[in-house]
Formats: sequence, C-alpha cells, structure tokens
Amino acid sequence: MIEIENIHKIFNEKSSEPFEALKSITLHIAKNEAIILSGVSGSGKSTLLSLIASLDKPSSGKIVVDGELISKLPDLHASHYRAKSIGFIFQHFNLLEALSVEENIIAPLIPSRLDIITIKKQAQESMQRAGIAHKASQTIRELSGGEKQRCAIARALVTDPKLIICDEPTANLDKANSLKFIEILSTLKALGKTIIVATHDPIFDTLPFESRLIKMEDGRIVDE
Amino acid sequence: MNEVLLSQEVIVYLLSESLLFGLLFVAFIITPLLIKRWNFDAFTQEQFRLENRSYLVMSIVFFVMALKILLLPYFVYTIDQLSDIVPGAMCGAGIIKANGYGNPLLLLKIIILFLSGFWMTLNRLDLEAKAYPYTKRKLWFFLFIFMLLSIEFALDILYFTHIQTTNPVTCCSVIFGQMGGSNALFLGLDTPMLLLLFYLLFVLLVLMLWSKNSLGIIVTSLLFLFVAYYSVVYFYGTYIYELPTHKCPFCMLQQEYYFIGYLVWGLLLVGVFMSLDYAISRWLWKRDALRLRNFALWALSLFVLLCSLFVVVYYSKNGVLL
Amino acid sequence: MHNNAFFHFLSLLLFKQKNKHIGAIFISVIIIFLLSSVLFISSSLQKSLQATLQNQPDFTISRLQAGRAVDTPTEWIEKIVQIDGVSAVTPRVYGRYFFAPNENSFLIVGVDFFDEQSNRSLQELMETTDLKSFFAMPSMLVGEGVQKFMSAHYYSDSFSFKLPNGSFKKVAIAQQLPSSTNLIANDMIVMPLELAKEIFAMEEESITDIALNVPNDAEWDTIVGKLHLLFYDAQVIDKREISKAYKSLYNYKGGLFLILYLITIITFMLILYQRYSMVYSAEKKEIGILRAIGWSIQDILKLKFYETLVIVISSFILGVVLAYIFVFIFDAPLLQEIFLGGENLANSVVFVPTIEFGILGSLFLFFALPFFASVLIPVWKIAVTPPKEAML
Amino acid sequence: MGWRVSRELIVGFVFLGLLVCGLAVHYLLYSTPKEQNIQTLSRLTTFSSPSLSVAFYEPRLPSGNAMHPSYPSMPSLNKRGFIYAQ
Repeated sequence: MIEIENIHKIFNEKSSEPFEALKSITLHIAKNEAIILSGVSGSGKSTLLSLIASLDKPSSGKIVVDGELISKLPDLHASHYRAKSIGFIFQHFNLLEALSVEENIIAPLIPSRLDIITIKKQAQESMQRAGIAHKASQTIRELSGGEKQRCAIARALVTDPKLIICDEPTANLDKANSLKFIEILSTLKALGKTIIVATHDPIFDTLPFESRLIKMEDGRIVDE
Repeated sequence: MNEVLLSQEVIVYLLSESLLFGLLFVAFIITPLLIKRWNFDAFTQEQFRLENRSYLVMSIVFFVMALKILLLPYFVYTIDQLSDIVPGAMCGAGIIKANGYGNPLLLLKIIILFLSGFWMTLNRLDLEAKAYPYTKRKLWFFLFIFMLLSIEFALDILYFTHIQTTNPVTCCSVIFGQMGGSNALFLGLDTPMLLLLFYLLFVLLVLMLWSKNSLGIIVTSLLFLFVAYYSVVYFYGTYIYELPTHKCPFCMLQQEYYFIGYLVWGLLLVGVFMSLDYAISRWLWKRDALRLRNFALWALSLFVLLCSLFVVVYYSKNGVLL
Repeated sequence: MHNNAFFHFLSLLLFKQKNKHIGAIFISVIIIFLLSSVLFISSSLQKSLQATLQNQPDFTISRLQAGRAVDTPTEWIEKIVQIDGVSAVTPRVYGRYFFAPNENSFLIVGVDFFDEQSNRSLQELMETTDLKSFFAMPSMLVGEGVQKFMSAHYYSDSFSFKLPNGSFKKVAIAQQLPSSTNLIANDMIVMPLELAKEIFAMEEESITDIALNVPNDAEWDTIVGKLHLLFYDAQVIDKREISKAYKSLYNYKGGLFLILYLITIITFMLILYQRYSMVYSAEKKEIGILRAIGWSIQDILKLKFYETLVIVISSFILGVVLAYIFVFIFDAPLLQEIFLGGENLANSVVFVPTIEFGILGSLFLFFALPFFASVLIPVWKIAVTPPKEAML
Repeated sequence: MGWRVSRELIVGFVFLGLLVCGLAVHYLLYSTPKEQNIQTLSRLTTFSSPSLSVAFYEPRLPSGNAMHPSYPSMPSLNKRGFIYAQ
C-alpha cells in the first residue's frame, strides 16, 4: 500500500549547518499492516510520519500511496489526500480548544462540501466508535487527557481513512488510558485499517495484534 | 484645486483605485521572480516559498477583480454625479466625453474585467491540476493584465484631472441624437433591421451555446454585444424613457428611472462574459463548464426579456408604439 | 445548500473567538459612525434646501448700480408682465436689519398677505394666533433664533425697530415660526410688505427685487435675453444657479471632510494590519491543525475572507444605524455646530431624514476596501501556514 | 449542540436586520412630515436662503470687528466662510 523509496529529508538546507533528519529510507508497508516505529526522540520517526501524511515534503525520494505519488503534490491534492486517506493522531492531541468535541470532529469534513446533516451523522458514528459521544457538546478545555485522546481518535476516524498514523499517542496518557488506546487500535486493525505508530513507550512491546516493529536511529532504519 | 477632485465620489473612487493598484503592484513585484525560478519538480525550500507566493498573487488578483466588478458601476455612478457640477451635462454621457480619456477608459475597464475573469478560470484549472501546469502561463497573463491595469490607472488620473468645470460639455441628445441625419447607425441600418439583427443574433447565440460551438459562441456573442448596445441606445432606451427622441445609454442609470440601467447593462455584460468564458475554457482548456453556460443563457435571456418587456408594457399602457 | 456546513463552522469560529475581533469592530464602528453622520447631515441639509427651491420663482431680477444691488423701481413690473411666457411676476422686499449693539442681524422678509395663496400658507403656519389680531396692529412672525435673541434682550412680546431717520417703530411679535423651519427661518422675520418697506425706509415706488416664473423651460434663455435688453442695469439670478450653488456648498464641504478622513483611514489601515498580523500569528497552530486534517489553502483563504466580510458588514450596518439615530432622532448635538456655525444667531436645526444610496455605497467602498486591503496580506500569510505546524 | 452557536450568528444577523428595518420604518414615517413646515414657509416667503452663520448668496457685510487679531489680512477666526465654496 505504501512504498517509500530512498527518502531524504534535510532541514535548513541553505544554512551553514544543514540537518539531515532522514537518510535514505526505503520501506514498504502492506495493507492492513500495523507498524510500530520505535526509537529515541530525534531519530526521525515524526519526520517520517509527517512525510507519509504529506504534512511535509521530502528533500528527495519518492512516496507512493495506493499508486499515487504523494511526495510532490500541489496543495489542493495534498489536502484532499490528507482529508480522505489519513487519520492523524498527534502527540499533543491538537484539538481546537475553543470548540466543542462535536465541532472538532466535524472540522475535517467541512471542505468536503457535504451538507451539515450528513456531516453530523458521520460525526455521531465516529464519536460512538471512540466512546466520546456522551461529551459531544463539551468544550475541549473541560476534558481530561483520556477524553481528549478519544476525541482525537474520533476526529481521525470521521472521514473513514485507510491509514491511521499516530505520533507518540500515549505520551500524555496514564497506564489505564494507554491500554484502552491499544484496545481501540486493535479494533481498527480488525476493521482492515493500516496503522503506523511512532512511539518509544514500552507498552507497545506486547500488543494483542500482529505487528511489525521498526527501529530507527539517527535518521536510518536500523532494525526490522 | 479642481472642483471635480473634491467631490466625494471622485475621492472615494480614486482612493479605491489607488489602493487596488498598490496591492497589484505588490503582486507585480513578486511575479518576475516567480516566473524565473518556478520549477515544480524541485524539492527545494525555495520552490515551496514560490508556491506559497503564487497564492498571494492569486489572492490579490481575486480581491482586485471582485472589487473592480463593484467599481465599474461605481465609476459610472461617479461620472453621473459629476453631471451636477459640470455645466451642460445632464447625465454621464456628457461627462465621459468631457475629454479624450473618458471613452477609452470605460472600454479598457470592461476589457480588463473580461480578461481577469479568464485569468480566474485559468487559475482554477491550474490549481485543480496535478502539477500546476499553467502557472507560468498564468503569471505571464497576469503581467499582461497588470500592464493594462497600469494604463487604466494612469487614464483614471488623467481623466479626472482633466475635467473642466468651466467649459460646458455636450448633452446626450447631441451625442446620440439623430437629428438631420447625423449619428446614423452603422452600415446604414434602420431601426427594424437593427431589431431583426438583435433577435436573430440572440437566437443564433442561444443555438451556439446549445450546440457548444466554441468559435461560434465567441463570434456571435461579440457581435451580439455590439448590436445589443446599439439596440438599447437607439430603440429600447426610448421605451425606458418613454420619449422617442431620448437616446442615451447613461440617463437610464439615474434615479428617475429606478437605476434600471445598471440591471440592463449588467445583465448584458455578465451574459456575454459568461458565454465568452465558457467558449474559451472549452476551446483552449477542453473543459465543459455547464454551469457557466446555463448562467450565460439565463442572463442573456433575462436581458432580452427585460428589453422587450419595456416595449410591451409601453404598448399595453398607451396602445401605440413610439 | 452546499456550503451550509462551511458557514456553520465559520460562525462557530467567529463566535468562540469574538474577543479577537472586538477591537477591530469597535474602531470600524466609530469611523463609520463619524463619517456617515457628517454625510447624513450634509445630504439632509442639501435635500431640504433643494426642496425649498421648488417653491422659489424661476428668476429674480434686481437693479445694479456700480456693482451693488440697489432698490428696483416698481415700474419694471409692468414692463416684465408684457413679455410673453412670463407668469407670476411678484415684487419682493427683504433685507438685513442690523441690531447695532451686538453686530447681529435679522433677515426681514416682507410678504404680500393680500395674495390668496400666501394667506393660506400663513394660516397653516399660525396655528395658535388668530389672523385678525395679526392684521390689527403691526405684527411679525419671528424665527426661533430671533425669538431667543429678542427675549434675551427683554423684548418678549414686541420689538422696536430703529428706522434710518432715527425714530422707532414698535412691532408686535405675533408668533414664533415652528422650529422645524429653522434651517431657513432661524434669523428670519416675516412681516407685511408695507411694514418692511417702512422699516427699511424704502421709497413708495421701489422694491428689493422682482420674482417671475417662466413655465416653459425651453424659453428660459430667451427670456433672460429679453430682460437684459429691457433693462441694461439688471441682474438676473437663475434658480438653477442657486441650486448648483447649494450642491457645491456641501459637496465641497464633504470633500474636505473626506480628505481629513483620508488620514484617519490610513491610520486605520495600519492599525488593522498590525492587529490582524498579531491575531493571525496567534492562530498559527490552529490553522496548522486545520491544514493537517485536510483543509487546503483555498479553504483557509475562503474562511478568512468570509470572516472579514462578516466583520465588515456588521460594523458597517452598526455604524450607519448609530449615525442615523444620532443625526435624525437626536438631531446631531455638537456636530451640527460645525455645519451651521453660531456667528450670527445660535441655530439648532431639525434634520429631515435623508438616505442616499449613492452616499452609502461610497461610504461602504471607502471603508470596506481599505479594511480588506489591509488584512489581505496577513490572511495570505496565515493561509499558507504549513500543516507541519500542527506537529510542533 | 453545535447548532446553538450557529443560532448566535442568526440572532446577530436578525438583530442587524431589525435595526435596518427600524431605520427604514422611521425613514418612511418621518421624512415627509418634518419637511412640511419648511415647505409652507418657503412658499409664503418665496425666499430660500439657508440661515447659516454666513448668509449665502447675499453680499457679506464688511464689518470692523471681524478681523483676525494678529494677522489683520487673514479671515477672522469666528467666520466659517472658508468652509463654504464661494
């Protein structure tokens, strides 16, 4: 499903101290596979995730997702790709603090030009799946960490994406919530989603579902 | 200081034009670099910066165009207001002829609106394609439009600074009247022939739009614009004014006639623009924008209907034709 | 409606983050309020004056001597009546009466009350006083400014005019003219024609000027020519000239105000630019999130464009409505001083509500265009925020 | 729910709409009656000169005290004639 060919990413190219965050990464990910990217912070996990999600562009190399070259897409298409195919769960949840849970969850659907009733229906389904429907009208500021996490999951799922990308999803959660999160991941895996998680949380060492562990160090894949 | 330059409308108009020109100038300054360094295949930071900048050019052109659409009727309104200050003028017709800059300016404004409309179409196609294929072309096109806009801005200033409040100008009855065989219609047409041509061209244009013949649409819509202008000035206008000798494209913009002129001319220009835009995007970019076509059909039909309605209403009220 | 959800979301963002925009709205409302108050006043005064012109004679003719207007002989009237196409030839007597101690002056207008039409008009104006007592002794109608001035100088029910020959003429104050007529009547005294002549010590056979109507517009220029042929020392004033003068009177003034506002608007633009650069840079993270979850640059531009549009339109409406209330319901306290001046007699005018769409349109352009122009670049800057911002 | 806030926007616009309607009603009701008296008076006097501080098309009186205190050749400060076109 995802083919990453010889990706390089250099930050501050023009400056006196360019920083090579990714060095010649090649990786193939099949459909419905679960990938655990591990490594210390600064090893390039997050950069790799952002490139796969088309949040950033590589300095060289190719990324093909479902036959489409996404490493160099005009903005409009990159946005469509992000909206349709990617569910992103960020380390800091990245919710719009001023809005309510439901309003956050409908946000990805706004550019899709659907009417508000369809959008609300989809948001409702997604909230139920993530177990946050009872807090729909509450503002994000009033939520606990675990609830925020579930809200972020609901937002990631609302467009029914093929690919779920998580960046340090359990970094701000306690043990119980982390376990719950893994539970949700396993149901998503059962639904046929492809999952990529970047983490250095040891809780991901033992998972209730089949997964592939990839270790990164200093911008390279060192161990599969 | 010239009294004309102190009237509210002129100040607001010139201020608006200067602001818009200032923004356009910003867009103009960044364009040459964009054209020179644009390379979509590059992965450099610079290319990303350029892509972002092209959005600035787009935003500015979009904003300016939206405002220019508002400013065209405002310009007409302004010169209409000036007819109070300038001796001899009863409506905008005299003012626009007050010096040699007026008529070219008005024409240029309409041309620029049409061109920037095409630019927006091209821009949309560019953004929707996978690799920004038209960016360079669209930027060159922008430079061309900018050149016209600079001329327009210069004409704006020249025009308003050269209106004399001491020299009387001619009234519309002199400019458009046909007394003593002066100001005859083009090609020696008489009124029935003109009307026949008007309706024939309209039917032809509708047929062309239905059959999606690009070249046909371009030719007929331009012809129609030309003939419709004369028909309104020399025939339908007299029914709006309910006076057989009153032939003027400007008086109908005044309050006495409920500002109906803005609707009449607006519908005609919008209709012709939409047909042209449809034909060009079909011809050059192979796109079949049906919404555009339907809109054009609606606007043109409304225009013809509105004009004919004036005649019908007059006839049913008075039982005679003018 | 396709964009239903989009506008829903727009309203969410606007209302949850309204604090960001309140400053800009506040300044905008003040600017709109001031500008439209001034324009409302000038267009209202202009319209009222133009309306009074409808009742005016088409031409007035008076005698000039050494470039100064002098009394016109009554024999001119008979000569003018004989010109074809001329109607309603009436003698007029008016002039300024200077009240020596304070250098103030009143405008005395003599009216021929035996004329049927003016008798009817007089009746309409005099609701409380009855006509018989008005004609029984020398009486006058005075404008509000005159009334106030006289009662301040202890002339409460009559006033003694000092005639040029040194004697005094006592005239009773019959009634004050309604204050809604203040625009033209504040310093006016209306009295019978003969009485006015007596106060000005005019000769029996002379009047101030002669008013006449020419019903057929096309004849106007010919008639003026004929009048000049008849009387070599005549000055003919055309109603159109007065109308044009009134128009330029306030147009000019509005223009001057607009130049002052130019400076204001530039300051306004700078403030807006600064403000929105700040507001939007605080939104960087938020916009980054939206971009990351699939909003394109155009979507963000659209969001911000409509956001600005809502702010512009609502502050425009608010400002205009406030100005309307201020000018036409409270009669623009403070501001009307600038327009009327208090050099002669203090005046306070009742403004007749006037809305000119052309002026409102001008105002909208004058305000909305700089507003949009100054937020355009901040909006673009925020719209091209890389979605990567969400990761930081 | 989410609709609540959207309703705020609607309420805002309805409020603005009501303001505009109120204005329109006031305009339609009060613009003519206020004008009536002034029309009657001008019909009576056949005279229309704005009663501003400066008599408009009448000749201005050269009076001694209307001088600028420090610059006698300049127009006096309390004259507002400079604002009006001549």
